[in-house]
Amino acid sequence: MGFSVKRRDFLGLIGGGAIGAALSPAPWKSLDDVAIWTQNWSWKPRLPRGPVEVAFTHCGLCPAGCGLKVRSVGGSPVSVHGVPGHPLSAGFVCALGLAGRYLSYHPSRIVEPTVVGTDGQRRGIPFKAAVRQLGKWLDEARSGGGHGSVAILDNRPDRMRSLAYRKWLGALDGVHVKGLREDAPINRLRAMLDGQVPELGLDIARARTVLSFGAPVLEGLGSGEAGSRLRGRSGTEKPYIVQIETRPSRTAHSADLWLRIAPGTETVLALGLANILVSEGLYDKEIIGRTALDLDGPGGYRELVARFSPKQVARITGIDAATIKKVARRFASGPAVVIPGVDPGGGPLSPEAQTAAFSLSLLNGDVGRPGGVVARRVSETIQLPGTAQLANTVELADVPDGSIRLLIADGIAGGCAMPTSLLKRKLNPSEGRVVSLSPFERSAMHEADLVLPSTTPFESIDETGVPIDSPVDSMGLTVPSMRAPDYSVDSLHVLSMVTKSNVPKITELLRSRSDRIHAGGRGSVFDPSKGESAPITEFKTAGHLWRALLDGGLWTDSSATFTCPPFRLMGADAAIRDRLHKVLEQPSTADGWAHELVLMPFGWRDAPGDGPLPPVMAKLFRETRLRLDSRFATICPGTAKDLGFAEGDKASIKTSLGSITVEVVLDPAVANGVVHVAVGPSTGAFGDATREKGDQPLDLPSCKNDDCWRVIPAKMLEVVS
Amino acid sequence: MTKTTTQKRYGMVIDIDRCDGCGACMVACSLENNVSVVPPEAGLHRGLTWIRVYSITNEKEYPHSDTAYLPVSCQHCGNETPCVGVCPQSAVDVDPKNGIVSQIPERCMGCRYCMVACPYHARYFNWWDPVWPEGTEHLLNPGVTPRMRGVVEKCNFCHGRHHAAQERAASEGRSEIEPNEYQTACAEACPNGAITFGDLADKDSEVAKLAAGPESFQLLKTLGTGPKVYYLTQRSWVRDMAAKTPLPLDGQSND
Amino acid sequence: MTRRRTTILFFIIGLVVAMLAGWIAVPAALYESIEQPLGFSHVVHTSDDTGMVCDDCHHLTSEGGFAGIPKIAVCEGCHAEAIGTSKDELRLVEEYVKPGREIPWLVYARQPDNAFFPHVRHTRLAKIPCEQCHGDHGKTETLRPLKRNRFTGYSRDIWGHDFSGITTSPPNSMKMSDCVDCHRKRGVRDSCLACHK
Amino acid sequence: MIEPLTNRAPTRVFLTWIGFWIALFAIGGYFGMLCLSQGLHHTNMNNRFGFGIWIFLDLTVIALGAGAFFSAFLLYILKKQALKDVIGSAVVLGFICYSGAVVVLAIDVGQPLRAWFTFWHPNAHSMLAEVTFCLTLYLLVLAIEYVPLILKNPSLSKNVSLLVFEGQLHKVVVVFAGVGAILSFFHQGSLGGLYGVMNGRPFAFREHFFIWPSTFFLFILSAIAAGPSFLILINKLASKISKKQLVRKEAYDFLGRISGWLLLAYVGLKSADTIVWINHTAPGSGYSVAEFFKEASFGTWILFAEIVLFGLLPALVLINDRLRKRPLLMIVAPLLVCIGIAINRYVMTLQSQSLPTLPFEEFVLYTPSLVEIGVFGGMISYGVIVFSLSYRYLPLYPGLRQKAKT
Repeated sequence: MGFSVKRRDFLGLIGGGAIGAALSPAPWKSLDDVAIWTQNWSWKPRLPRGPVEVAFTHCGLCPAGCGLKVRSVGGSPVSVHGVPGHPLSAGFVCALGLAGRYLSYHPSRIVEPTVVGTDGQRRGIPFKAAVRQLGKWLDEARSGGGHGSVAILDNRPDRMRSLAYRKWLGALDGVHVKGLREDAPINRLRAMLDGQVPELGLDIARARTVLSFGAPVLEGLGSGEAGSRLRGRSGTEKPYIVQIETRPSRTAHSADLWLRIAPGTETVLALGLANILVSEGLYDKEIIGRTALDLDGPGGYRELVARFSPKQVARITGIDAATIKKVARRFASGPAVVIPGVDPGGGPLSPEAQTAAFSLSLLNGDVGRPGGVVARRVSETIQLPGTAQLANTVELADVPDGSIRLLIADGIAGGCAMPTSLLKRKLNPSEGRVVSLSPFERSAMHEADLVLPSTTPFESIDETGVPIDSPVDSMGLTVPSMRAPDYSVDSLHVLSMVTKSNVPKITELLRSRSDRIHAGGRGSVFDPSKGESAPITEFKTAGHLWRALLDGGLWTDSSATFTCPPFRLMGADAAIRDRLHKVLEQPSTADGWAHELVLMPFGWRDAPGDGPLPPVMAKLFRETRLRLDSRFATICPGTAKDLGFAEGDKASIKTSLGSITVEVVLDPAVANGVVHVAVGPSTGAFGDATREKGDQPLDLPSCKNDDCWRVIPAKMLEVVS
Repeated sequence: MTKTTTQKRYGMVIDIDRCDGCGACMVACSLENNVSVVPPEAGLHRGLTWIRVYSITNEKEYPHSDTAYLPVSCQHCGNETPCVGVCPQSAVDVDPKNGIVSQIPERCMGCRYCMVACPYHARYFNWWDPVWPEGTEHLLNPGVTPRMRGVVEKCNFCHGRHHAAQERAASEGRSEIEPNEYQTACAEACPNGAITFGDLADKDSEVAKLAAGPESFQLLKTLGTGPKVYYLTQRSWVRDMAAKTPLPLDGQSND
Repeated sequence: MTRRRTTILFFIIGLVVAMLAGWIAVPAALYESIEQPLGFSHVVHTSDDTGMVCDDCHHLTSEGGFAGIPKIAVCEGCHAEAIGTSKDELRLVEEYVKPGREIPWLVYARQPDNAFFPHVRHTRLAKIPCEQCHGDHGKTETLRPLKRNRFTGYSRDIWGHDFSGITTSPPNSMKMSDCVDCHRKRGVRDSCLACHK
Repeated sequence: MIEPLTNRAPTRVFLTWIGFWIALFAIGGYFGMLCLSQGLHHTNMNNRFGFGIWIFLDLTVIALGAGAFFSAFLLYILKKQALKDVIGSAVVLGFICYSGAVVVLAIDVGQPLRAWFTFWHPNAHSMLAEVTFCLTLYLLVLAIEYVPLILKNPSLSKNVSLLVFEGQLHKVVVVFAGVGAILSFFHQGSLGGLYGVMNGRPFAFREHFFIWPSTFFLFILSAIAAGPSFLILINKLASKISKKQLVRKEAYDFLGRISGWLLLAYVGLKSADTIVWINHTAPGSGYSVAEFFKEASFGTWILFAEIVLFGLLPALVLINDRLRKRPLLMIVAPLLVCIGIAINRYVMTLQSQSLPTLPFEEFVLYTPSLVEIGVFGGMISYGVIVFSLSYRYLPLYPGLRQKAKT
């Protein structure tokens, strides 16, 4: 009996319970709550709450220095926009600028000072210890070597901060070394001019023709304002863009004329164009005859270019004679700008190529005329406290090999990547040390002996510098839009601690420049909140101007006139002149190393070769393959067939220095016998720039002969997995 | 009490010949809409790209080689919208006032039927929990809620910006927004001005004029889904490839 | 026949226990009660001798958004030094005003991230009084503790204090269905995205 | 304690058999938990393949499970007594197929905890909503039809009141058969409708009759054609394993004949539909069928296999009284039928997604991940377990039961 009764009663209890529960809201409410829980469970990110504050600043990620409108909630920037009407950026912001604020939280951010110990292992040390270590090395360097044994590598050498560096170095008999920048070649042009020459700017926007030797003119080179004109978006007449580049770059894609030049033959093409200008007399004989110091006579320019007949040039460069003639005539038909481009990953052209290119500007009478090369007024230099002379500023190329014993790298990104080997060469082989003041582990710097974490451009106040194309001087500030983390340090602060000398604070420096500008009483100031400019005279006190700059304002100088002084079409440097004359001699394959194709590294203008990539950009390029990073190599189907490769194959690219492993990608637009590999951040993870040694194409090239690594002899081998 | 609102038809015109494939639109879009940074193993087909730039080439060698870039987002179909009818729990709808096709992640149960039904492959599924680098949550756009794992998401013409514009207008006592008050992030970010966004119903708007122009075409017009995203090009090979030209009824393939 | 009766008895026991649990135990267990960080009286602040009105603290931002609960700076306007000697008054000055810390107020009407509620559209365009949704919160002497759903984190004001949640509407509940009802009444036809972000 | 019916396998044998399947089930369960707790990235589905093998196999399983409602319909409504033998197994099979499919679906969707929204905020136009409603309701019906079987267990049936209860159920079983038939009719159809309505997917889109695309009717027809064949297979399999004659020849013969004729009708309509699709529907939306089959992995051979090899052929066998007498053919033909249906569901589900609609999108192939296979393996083993238990403890086969009594 008991059994079945129990069972029945139990069933009764269950039944009653079920009905009772169903008659109460509990089960239905929990069903609802469960659904709501899935909509806001704890691991779904919470949105920032609170009112939105709007502020204006400038972007410090590259020298273009675009104006930014920053919307913040609770002190963190939640969105970034362009500033319409901005004199330099004209409302433009590149993808990097939009996403740049995320860099502050990049996985490769350095969060404590690290030093490489005797065992070769990198370990964290306290800030004080790091400074002591730096001080020790400084003393060693100075006792060990003479002039230039201490150097600061500065990617934006025209800032007030740089001035403080030079003062500091002056006391130590050191040198201020310019990092690689897109405007570096201009100094080549200045060297071709005779006598005292002011700062020069390329007036791209007003040119009739832009002759770009591989410069990313349509990918954000220079100011956004010029960019919008080059893209024909400003209503003004759009310059005719001739892109001379081997790689099917984005600029090549949208240029009016793309000349796919044979690798490394830019010098020949430039001289070929000169040949036509000279032979057809497409230049102002009267003026040039007067100002050109080396046009005629034995070994003169005329004699040089005579050897570069269109037929000859066509054979070497792979561009047919008719096109060369057409380009030359177009070029001569009005103000033109020649840009010997510095590729963010491929680096600069050879010195002789740069010279040959600029000789066209001089021949065309573009130096000193609007739409050509114009001069900037330089607001007179500010006197800094201290008796020491300012150390002079030199290009890295001009630094004697092995001379530097202590190299301090300023953290700011220059936008261009450099081969580790190039840097190494300049260091003293036995005790050359590198100290990096950087927010991130940078590709070229990832072997620094000592690293001090500095701030990102969004966290610290600084100057943006003047864009390559700006015809006038300007001052815009990167006003912090996020708090600098406690572990980050300011370079000037570090320097003052090391030498116990008083190095002025960055704000003091900037303020003093602002005051000097106010005293000068020249130019006008743009107010981003109003979107209009006012003459500087409207600012009663220096304080008003400073306030305006801190509110994201931009000061622009009035333009100066400048008449071209006498010049040398082949430059003052005998060595370069000599090379120009030897161009046509068959170039020996580097180190006599037999190769079957050439490796041409390149970089993306708005994904700097020397910095990390915001995770969101890395993600998108990864998921769409719109941009390929250093894990991919692009070759044309023909070459692939000859070498026995197919799309997606794994291949190893070997140069005389080492090899990298890549995945093969086919593109019919790529030239025969050429392989393109991107330099810089890998999109593989969150956009990390630190890579294993020998994994970056830039760890491969040797820079023994000159400072050019655009064209590297290479082999492509199958990877046996 | 109810206001009579003017009927809008928001749409977009994308000039393929102006696009150089820089990807700024994608970046701006992802930032504006808090699109998750998906784990790297996502590969080409498991990511989240509300607007995706395709690159197509004419497969010719230099100097005849040519590449075109096509940014493709949700086409906001105006006719028999394929994704709306299929959703079992009304997580997708078309705004009667402005024709924007919505996708409500909190309502979606992640059956992915709408993805299968969409001919433009413009819908994306959250295969992972959303990820951002540590500490970046407070950099997110407060106007758009992040999606959770297991739901579908897609372009909604930056509706967060539409909200913001409405709020601003309301604070000035207006119930309607001015055309210049509402722009999508991609249109704003494009350095080449290749993307034009606006109200197609307003005949004087630039977008309407461009869409009516001779060079404009729609993707997969023959499906009759009436996309509100138009494309422009002067290059015939691009048009032949991108626009699915109607086939003769004898069923001959045209490729 | 005793069998049958015992069974029925058991049935009723089950029924009653389950219903008690569903109507009383579950609601009690589901919500946790959290005290506000400070005492606050709307009545005192809006009384004639202060001469303050709602907008003085709860205003709109430049972009039209609702600023919500005022920041500590607003309090500092009057409370830079302690007014009176009440315990809360002193805590306000010492713990929040002086160090410039924000008061971690708990919001009764906090909607989830995916809800977009433009206050300005409702108050300025539709002319809906705050009280219609927030009730007479502005006339309260003290701040009641926040009842928070342990599971979803929602304030109980959203679901409403009637646990069955069937009949309620603002100000007694602020569910989506309540918004929808009001919109229907006013003939506002909208898509999901009109109120969801 | 519930003890097995007489003349069942010794406990040790049974335990080893069931143990194996439980292990398999556990693996599937683990994989399922992975997907539920971490997300569907454990599968190989992607944005181009929103539906994977899970949906394909669910559809197949549901089609094969149609035997349940159809035989119930034939037996209780049309009074085809020949089916008395198989009705028990049919109900159990149906229950297994449907409950299994529902569980896998719960893992397949990204947010199962919200699946009930479909009932609370349904979209009346959505075929999937229709499927969900009918599927869940019919599962309920199957459960109710299953209960009397359970109650027939000897040790349970000792309990008088439960027996009474069971008797009551039996009286209304006719009603349930009717309801079940209608529900199944609709969800089988709307499963086909899923694809036919996709106006954005020319490969799947079909002509409409009233509000229903042709696939709606084709799926119903193919399902009721395949159901009986599946019944034949399973019962023959069960007989093989248990080495007992469980079902009388007449039942098999009847099922075979039904299956055959229905399949023949299906093949006819399917062919007609395909011709219309090739010449009118697809070109109408700007695609030529040639494009659909230009990829090697999905050639026209698949069309031939589906309609002729696994359709017409077995149909002709099954409608032929002489051939139906041949035991081997009575296994091969039903097998072909089931495979044919599987192919059809495969084509509609996976091939339709593999083909890009955007001309510049690539053709994508997808291979299921171990997790996906594992989960489905778990479902199969769940089926085997339930069927074995039912076979061991419940009188699935009235014929057998009488034998046992004597």
